[in-house]
Amino acid sequence: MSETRIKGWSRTEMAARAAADIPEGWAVNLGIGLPTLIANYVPAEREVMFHSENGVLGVGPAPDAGAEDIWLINAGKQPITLRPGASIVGQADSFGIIRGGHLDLCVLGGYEVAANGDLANWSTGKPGEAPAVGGAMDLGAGAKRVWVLMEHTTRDGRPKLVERCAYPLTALGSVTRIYTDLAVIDVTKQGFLLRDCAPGASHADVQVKTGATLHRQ
Amino acid sequence: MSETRIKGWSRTEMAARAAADIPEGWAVNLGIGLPTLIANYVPAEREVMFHSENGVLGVGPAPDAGAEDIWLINAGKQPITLRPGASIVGQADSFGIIRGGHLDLCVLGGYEVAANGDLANWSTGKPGEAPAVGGAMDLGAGAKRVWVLMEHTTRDGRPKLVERCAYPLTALGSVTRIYTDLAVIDVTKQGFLLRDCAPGASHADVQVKTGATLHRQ
Amino acid sequence: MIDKFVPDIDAALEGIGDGATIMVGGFGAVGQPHALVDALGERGLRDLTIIANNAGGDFGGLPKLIAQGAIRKVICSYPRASGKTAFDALYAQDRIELELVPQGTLAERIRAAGAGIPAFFTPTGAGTQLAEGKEIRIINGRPCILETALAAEFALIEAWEADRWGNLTYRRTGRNFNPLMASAATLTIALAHRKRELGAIDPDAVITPGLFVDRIFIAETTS
Amino acid sequence: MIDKFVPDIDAALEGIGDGATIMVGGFGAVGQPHALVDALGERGLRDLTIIANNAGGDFGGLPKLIAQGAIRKVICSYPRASGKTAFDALYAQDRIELELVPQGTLAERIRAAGAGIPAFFTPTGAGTQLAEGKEIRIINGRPCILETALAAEFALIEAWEADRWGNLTYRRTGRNFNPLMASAATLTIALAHRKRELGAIDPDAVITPGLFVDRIFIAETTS
Repeated sequence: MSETRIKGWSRTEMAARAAADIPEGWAVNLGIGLPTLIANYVPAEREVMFHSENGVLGVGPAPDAGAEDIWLINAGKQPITLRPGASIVGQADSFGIIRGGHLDLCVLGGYEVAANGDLANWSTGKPGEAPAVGGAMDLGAGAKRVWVLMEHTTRDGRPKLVERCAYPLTALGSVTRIYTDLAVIDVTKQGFLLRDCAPGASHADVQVKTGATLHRQ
Repeated sequence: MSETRIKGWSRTEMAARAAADIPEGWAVNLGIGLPTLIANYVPAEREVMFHSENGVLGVGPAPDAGAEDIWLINAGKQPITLRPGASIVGQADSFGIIRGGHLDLCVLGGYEVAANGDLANWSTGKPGEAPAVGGAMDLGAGAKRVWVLMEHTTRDGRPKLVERCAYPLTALGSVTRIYTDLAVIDVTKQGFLLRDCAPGASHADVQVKTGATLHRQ
Repeated sequence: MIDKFVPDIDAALEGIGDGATIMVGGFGAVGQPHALVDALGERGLRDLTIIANNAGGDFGGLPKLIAQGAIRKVICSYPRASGKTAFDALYAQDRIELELVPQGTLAERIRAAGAGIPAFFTPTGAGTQLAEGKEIRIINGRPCILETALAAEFALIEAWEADRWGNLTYRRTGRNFNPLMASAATLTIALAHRKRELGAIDPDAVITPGLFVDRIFIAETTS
Repeated sequence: MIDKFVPDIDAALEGIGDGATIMVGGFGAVGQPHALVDALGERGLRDLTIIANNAGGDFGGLPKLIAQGAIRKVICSYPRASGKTAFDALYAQDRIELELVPQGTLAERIRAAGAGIPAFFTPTGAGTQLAEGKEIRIINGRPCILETALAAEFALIEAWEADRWGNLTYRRTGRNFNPLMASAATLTIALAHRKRELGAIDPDAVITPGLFVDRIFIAETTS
């Protein structure tokens, strides 16, 4: 296998790739950070109900500078707008939406995803550093589908798709799809299943950077 | 003891007697039937927040004939009005108010009350007849104080204040006071405690119609 | 474009068949979607399980459906009404099942189903006949009963305003069980009285967010 | 006449002493009653237990109270913020306790306290470190954790409108934990931005019914 340097998808391309797979009508929660970018690539005419766990259904685009409403933020504490059709609920109802399986999808960032769908994305377990979980465990356990949007490997090249998570778990067996800079991978009963590769990347290229068997369709 | 015929309080007098003991500011649920009359004897200027378990806090007086709002009923399915300051909640929140101990008082009807505060007011256990419980068990278990407003004896003269309830229980040890046609009785750790008698009735008169020891102050 | 409005009651009720488990909103007659329930009655269905607060009454809707013999089982808090009802007659003949649930427990079980809480402890009913056969645990010195979430395949609810995303408001005591049931059914069908443009309902005033609602039938009423 | 308005912040905070358990509303800075929290910080209190969603941040209010050393323990879902915070520093020195709770479980535990549900099962967190030491039960084939109600002596919350009975509305994402906390504290103290005559808030629009609220301080704001 030749060691060609594969460029892979950029962060915005990853977000756009995931956005393309979200059909109209879904209720979708986008995690803090990279997943938040997805909203930028869902055109307004394809109506998706974006949920924010602090009690919003119907998050709209970011406000113009100077037009922020101090009463409107998302889970990442960034200013937001509401789109027509938006609604506000309290925190128990917002997590009732999550835990009750009413979200068609949530897209989270990840430290590691295991071949059985286990997700680790909340703690690196560093001693002396306060852990913080937010809504990650509720989202991981509650949404109908959990997609993860993350780089395929760590900065020092270790796989983030693994046989078994080493980091503390967020949720058990809940991830159904992973979008990375290199590939789109489903998590099936058989394990990781390659669905799509970044331009120039082959199954073998992706397998070598993946810590578990990567099945082919 | 002379067998004088004691007239006792009328139903409206019983309701008025209980109403006199409700201080301003309390949140109060009045059970279906006799207890509902109590609201008529709380003057509007003594502000009491009447709760109805179908989701109202701030029930006002009955509407004039012809002025009923089809969207406004109480737990007895009678038309009601709202007073200024009223609020509407859904059924889970309404019973959260009840079960969460936020009602200062509920006043219920009763078949029997035991000396330990047990209440029986929902079923006579008649076979072939469908039982119906409504909110009685929630109210009996949830309110800060449970008062019972009922006749002192059954139509055939048997005591309704008893050592131990014979009818199926509604709630355990929750009744704190009883208003009957003959007396006002507290339920204490020692059992029934006579607080007030109807005009012409003595402790002995009330004791003879009571199925457990009636302590004196 | 998301558009949950349906043109007629047939489209609203599509897919409800024999043996279905159906929640029906309302407290007595108020907040019960009579037109939906009446239309359901015309379908000659059998063996339905109904989850509702009441089963008796002298109005149409649910009492009529019971009289039509469509219902195998009722899960409710108050099957009786003043005067004899169709439910009473069937019950006396052992032709209808009853699961009696304290009203607050009924509401909380439905809410739990909607909120993904599979079971909870409640002090309501502890020490009574309705606790028989249930797990009891003393918590903070008080006996409590373990109760489980109560879901349904369908919910028929009544709302006041609706927009095409399914956002709903309710009117006064018509709210009652309706928002809970909207959250606890696989398919939620709302009868609403006012059709609103998307964005016309203040986001703070929405009681049921649109994601809970699948179909909306606008009733032709002037009330 | 019921009148829950208080003339100043001192009257609002009366009775809060060392060692108190206090819920503070808000998600980040939004919906947090900064003026109440700041005034609490001026009292030189010690050993407080704070229940709130966040503990970090670069605004006043709770982060400032933490920096003042008033707090012994925080129960929250997200103590961190971008950049180092006073909480981080105290935590690294083992000078502040943390009970970390998943956000939905935190909300549900507070709601449970307000609604008289002593404990409930949830799938959230099953199989994770945050489930360690907790009772696990398989329900409908899924491992669930038993979680208990979380109450407090005091709640400091932020509302939008208030009337003298204590009825409250909230504004947009300022709602968050505030209505839950109002229901779960022995004494609830609200900072509100708009004083309304009794009856001026539509009964259908009230989010927190007055019986949950004990004191209301009207903030002098123009926002």
